[in-house]
Amino acid sequence: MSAGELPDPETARRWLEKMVLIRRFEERAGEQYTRAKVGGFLHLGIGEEATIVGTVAALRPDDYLIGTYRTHGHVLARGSDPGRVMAELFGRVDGLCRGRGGSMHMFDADVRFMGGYGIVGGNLPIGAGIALSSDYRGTDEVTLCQMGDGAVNQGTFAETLNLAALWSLPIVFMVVNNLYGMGTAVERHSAQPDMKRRGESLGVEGVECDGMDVVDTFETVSRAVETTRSERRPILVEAEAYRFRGHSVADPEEYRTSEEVEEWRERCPILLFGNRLEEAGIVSGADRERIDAEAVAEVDRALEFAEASPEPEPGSLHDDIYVLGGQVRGWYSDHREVGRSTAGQEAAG
Amino acid sequence: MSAGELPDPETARRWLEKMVLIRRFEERAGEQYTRAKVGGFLHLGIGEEATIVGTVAALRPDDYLIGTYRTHGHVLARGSDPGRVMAELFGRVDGLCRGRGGSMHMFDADVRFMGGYGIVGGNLPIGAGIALSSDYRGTDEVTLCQMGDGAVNQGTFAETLNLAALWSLPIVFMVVNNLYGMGTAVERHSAQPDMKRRGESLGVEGVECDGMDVVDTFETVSRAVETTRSERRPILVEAEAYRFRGHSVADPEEYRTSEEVEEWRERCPILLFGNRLEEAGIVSGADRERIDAEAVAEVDRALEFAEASPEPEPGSLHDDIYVLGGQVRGWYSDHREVGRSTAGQEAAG
Amino acid sequence: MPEMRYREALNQALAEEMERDETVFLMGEDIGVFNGAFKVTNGLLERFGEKRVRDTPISENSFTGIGVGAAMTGLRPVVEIMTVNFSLLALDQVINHAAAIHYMFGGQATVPMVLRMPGGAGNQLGPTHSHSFEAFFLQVPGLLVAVPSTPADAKGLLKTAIRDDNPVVFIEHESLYGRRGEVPDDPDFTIPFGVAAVRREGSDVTVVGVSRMAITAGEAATTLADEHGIEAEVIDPRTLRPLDLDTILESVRKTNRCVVVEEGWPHGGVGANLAALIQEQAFDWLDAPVARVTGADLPMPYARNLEQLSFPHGQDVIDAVLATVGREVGAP
Amino acid sequence: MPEMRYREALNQALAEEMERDETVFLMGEDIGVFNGAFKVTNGLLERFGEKRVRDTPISENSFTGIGVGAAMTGLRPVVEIMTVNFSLLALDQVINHAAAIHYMFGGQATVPMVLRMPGGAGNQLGPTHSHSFEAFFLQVPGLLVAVPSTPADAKGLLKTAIRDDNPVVFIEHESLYGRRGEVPDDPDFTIPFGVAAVRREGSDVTVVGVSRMAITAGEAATTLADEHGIEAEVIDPRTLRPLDLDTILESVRKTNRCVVVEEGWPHGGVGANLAALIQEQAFDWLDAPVARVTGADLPMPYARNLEQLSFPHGQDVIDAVLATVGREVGAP
Ligand SMILES: Cc1ncc(C[n+]2csc(CCOP(=O)(O)OP(=O)(O)O)c2C)c(N)n1
Ligand SMILES: Cc1ncc(C[n+]2csc(CCOP(=O)(O)OP(=O)(O)O)c2C)c(N)n1
Ligand SMILES: [Mg+2]
Ligand SMILES: [Mg+2]
Repeated sequence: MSAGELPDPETARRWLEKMVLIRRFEERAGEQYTRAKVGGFLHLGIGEEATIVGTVAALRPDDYLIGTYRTHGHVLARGSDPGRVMAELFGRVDGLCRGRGGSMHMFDADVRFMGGYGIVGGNLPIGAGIALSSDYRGTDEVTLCQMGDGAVNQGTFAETLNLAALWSLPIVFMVVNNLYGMGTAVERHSAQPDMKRRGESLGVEGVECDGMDVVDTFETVSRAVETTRSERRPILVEAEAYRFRGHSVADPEEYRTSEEVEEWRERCPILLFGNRLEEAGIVSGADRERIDAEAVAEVDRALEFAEASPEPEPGSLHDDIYVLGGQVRGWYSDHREVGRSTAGQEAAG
Repeated sequence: MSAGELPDPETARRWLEKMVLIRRFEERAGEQYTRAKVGGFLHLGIGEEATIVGTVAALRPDDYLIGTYRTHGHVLARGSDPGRVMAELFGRVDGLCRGRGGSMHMFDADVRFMGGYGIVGGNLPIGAGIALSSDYRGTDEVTLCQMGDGAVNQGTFAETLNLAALWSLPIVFMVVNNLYGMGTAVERHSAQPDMKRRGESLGVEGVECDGMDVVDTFETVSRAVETTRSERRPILVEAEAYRFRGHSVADPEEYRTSEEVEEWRERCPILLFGNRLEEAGIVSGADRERIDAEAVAEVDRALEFAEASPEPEPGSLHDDIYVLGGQVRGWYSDHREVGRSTAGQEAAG
Repeated sequence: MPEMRYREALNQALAEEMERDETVFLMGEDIGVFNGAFKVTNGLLERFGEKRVRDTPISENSFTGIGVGAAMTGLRPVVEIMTVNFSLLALDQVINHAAAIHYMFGGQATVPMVLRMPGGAGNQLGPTHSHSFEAFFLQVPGLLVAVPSTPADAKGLLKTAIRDDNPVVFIEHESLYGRRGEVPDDPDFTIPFGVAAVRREGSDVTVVGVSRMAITAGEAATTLADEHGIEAEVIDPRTLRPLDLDTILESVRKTNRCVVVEEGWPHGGVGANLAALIQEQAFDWLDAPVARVTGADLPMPYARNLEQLSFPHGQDVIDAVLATVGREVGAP
Repeated sequence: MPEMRYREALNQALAEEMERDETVFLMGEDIGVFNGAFKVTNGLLERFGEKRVRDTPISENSFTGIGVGAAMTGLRPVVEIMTVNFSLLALDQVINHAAAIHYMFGGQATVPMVLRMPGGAGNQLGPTHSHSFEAFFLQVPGLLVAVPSTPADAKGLLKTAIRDDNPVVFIEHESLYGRRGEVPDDPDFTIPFGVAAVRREGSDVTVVGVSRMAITAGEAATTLADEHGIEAEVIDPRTLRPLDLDTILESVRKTNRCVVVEEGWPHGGVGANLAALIQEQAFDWLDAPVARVTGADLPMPYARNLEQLSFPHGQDVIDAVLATVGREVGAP
């Protein structure tokens, strides 16, 4: 498949399906948030589906993916069960993290999704550490570390890129540049706003892709991943993108105009890719409706699953603060003698 | 004066005198350290005198200078009394900081030396804050923020350069690249070892000078300072330099060869500049000896002053932890009822 | 007296001090164009302009340090860290720099900076976003630490903090922003540091509540009086450095029993510090150990039911008071 | 049993565990070519090579985080932060990440990482370089905290730390590196966490000493016995999380008096935590308040005489014990 060309029809259809699933999932999550079924902060990936699906398609199953607080889509694209993702948003025991992490802290070891992280910039060194481990263990696994444009100004960005380059770590840093870090436009947070050049000072090559185009994203990330894999050097990929919704649900969006949002909505990655597939005769209008209906149905099932899942047992509150081993004893947890019962866990030995 | 040319004879002589003073001061400080008169860690500027004197000569009296834990030379060049600097090393009450800071934490408000800081990278944001204040107050003061090559890998480096560029702060970042951060060679700590390019990703122009040549350093830093002053943008200056002694006194120096040290010693900034002045007929051999003798005498006086200065009063231990104001009361300090007396200070009001 | 929300009281304090003193300026993430993550700085960019209300990149350690440098050279920065959770990134500038500079440089420099940040749990923000770090900051000599629990205190303490010549860590509570209360509009209204507020008088037990827990303690005290006939004296220390230990000790010498309520982790927490101080200085007046009601000893879980179990509620305070008051003197 | 220095015992522990387990590797500033700022890693680069002994740039937060990521995926990193003073730069990775990950991700990941770092005062390193942060770390659920005071403990606890599946903050003391002691050379020698060492038995007063202060307390106890006829029981907790509170309580129930000696700041310190716990759990056995001997409440000054005044010495412990033992029961 040459530059900009569509992949085989089956793959193309799968990408479309994944993007639609993410869109419908996120819409439903937002709706459940306004109904107070989902708590905390909720950051949706609506508008950024191509950056997610294109990227995940470029990874092997044994590659690692690590992201931010905006990663429902990533974990879904990676293959996690939508029901378990929704259950996590609901804070239920069948959630990916048993309800402990919530929207901002997804994790699914089974699909090598190594976590969503709530601290901007916090996932970068962890991603590099995972890449170090792959290298140390003599594998050819690659880590893809996703972040937003706002994260490049956190000290860990420069520190980690330098370390990754210095140690030849197999890691791709992916900056999803959606033009804003919360309400702050890129030119207002970065003196040099060309994100793909942010690794230059550290000798890290940067490349760019159209994050509204799943094909371009896939191709660019694939090249980056394979170069990293074979040449053992980190690469920075900037994906130009846009979030159609607010930073989190309940953002008054005073920092951008509705015209700007509308313009970008016209570049909707699902719409454009769907049109293209239809033009190429890969899907029909009816197919597209069916794909959408199936996504809605899958999200319905996810919602049902989440709603049916019980809350975590109060008695489980103190589980897994520590890995207990025979070699340790003493207190590990709450010592209070008064107030509500919070008897701590005790080591076996 | 055109590129590489000597300044007027009086200025040239003063530069030589300052460099010799710093050299002799540092040698004496090292000697006093081995006699246990000076404690803590002692980082000497021997070999780096041109980076210090050339830089300070480029600043106006109302410009600010801020540095690291290796700044005896800087504060001397800026005009602090050598006796008070030595007294600080001795931990005496007449020390610049009344013996509280020691070698790593010099400060002299009178000459706008805004501090030596023990935390690598810690002085960068503070320098930018000082520059912000100059700008905010509507002055044309410039801040020069000095650091080592090792500091560029601290997160604050990229963070602060970005902020300085974004906010058009009048600050010059000066990296004294002496090829090692402690025992780690530049190529072993920086994936992209060309220090002057470390601001590229952030849109900060970088320039370079020969830090073994006081004239080149002066010219380069002067240009940078004046550009920063008039154009309101930060500039990065890299000065290639070398420390002739260990990282701190008592460094076995296993990370470099004695041949390398010898080669660099041949580029001694004092020797070369002295030769040049002699060749230019600005100083004679006898002048050079006199300059040296005067420096030694001045250091002798500094030492006498330091030795004569009393230790800080034990009763002053709790002074100046806080600025006391009428608006606050309550404890500020040690509450212990037992043990040695450490009665805390109490607010007046 | 006008009534307003806690966030409005803070906004008013900022505006009044900026009006009063040209050297006061604000820095922080999304405080300007976005009007603040919690809207505390609402309208201030428009009113005071870009010079004095500065949106920053996400670079906590460095913009905090920029505050330190600006404060050393004549300005009075009020730096907002979006939430206490991110202050971990800035602790080097806070502890090794802001707190040390006045002392370390022999008194030559001062750091009149305020570091504002909200903390606390209860909004299902999960393990990285629900911290209470009062107990970190109170350890550090050189810092002052304020923990306002009412709109009036929020305003009065913030104005004092801005006028103070020391670095002040000013910890707000995310769950209090929407709370209303009467707030003096006199621009000279300030509340001194180091003066605790006795929220309710009582003779049976002293309950010290920190930040939001002062409210929780007050509510519990009402129930204790109504349902158990126990009169609790509720004290809000308002600042943890300086600490008005005298007022607390005086109360304990009267009630002989004490319960400390805080939201943070139990070990080495605010309550541990108070318990240690109280038993040291009022040992013979204590008829029961100083009890502590604290947040649970774990990374705060997201699930609503688990989170609710993990920070103190009124019933926990009531239980602790009953256990403390019910304890027989001399019985193990 | 061979005698060796504390630093050599640590070196031996590292070498043995690296020999034993391929997944153990080291990272830190100047630990390789420079052989370690305090020579703890002396010779290990030569012996184990660049893959397993990695010199890092000066990027504390990030190389700590790299340790976290490596630990989550099968390795056992031992990360050295050159001194505790610089750990302030890495606290986000330690607290928001290392400590939280196992819990936050529902048990799916573990972080078997050791974060080694020396602390303490006494070498005139001044305000930014003399911290004792035990009291910060012990607050944090998810972390384990070890504070060895002898060469044997240094070795045995470090081996346990490396084998443990939790993140361990391992705090060494700069002034102990040169101290000698007997150290078992059995490669299976380990010391379990959560087991305090009773260094000296005694019936008059319990003295708990943390890190180097266990040594200071032991010396003071000898003088107390020789010159004052007072028999102090000296306890070194060895780990602060888990804490062997049982051993301490048992001793206090015997002696009825307790003094805690630590080097850090007084407010919210290790001693505050212990005092709070002891008065809570052994209230009726206490004949005097739990006393604390701590570092002074200030940024550590450089001048030798001032510095010596600012951290505890034997005489301070003796004075505190005499005051505690001399206190009449029931007297204010
Ligand atoms: C260290 C830290 N500082 C601040 C925040 C609050 N915050 C959450 S998301 C965000 C903006 C991040 O923007 P960007 O990196 O562009 O990602 P996007 O949200 O656009 O996907 C901020 C400031 C945080 N979570 N962590
Ligand atoms: C944050 C921090 N980490 C580590 C250290 C220990 N340390 C002191 S100096 C130094 C090397 C700095 O090298 P460089 O910046 O090149 O300056 P130079 O000493 O060569 O002048 C290190 C690692 C420190 N002081 N601060
Ligand atoms: Mg963004
Ligand atoms: Mg260097």
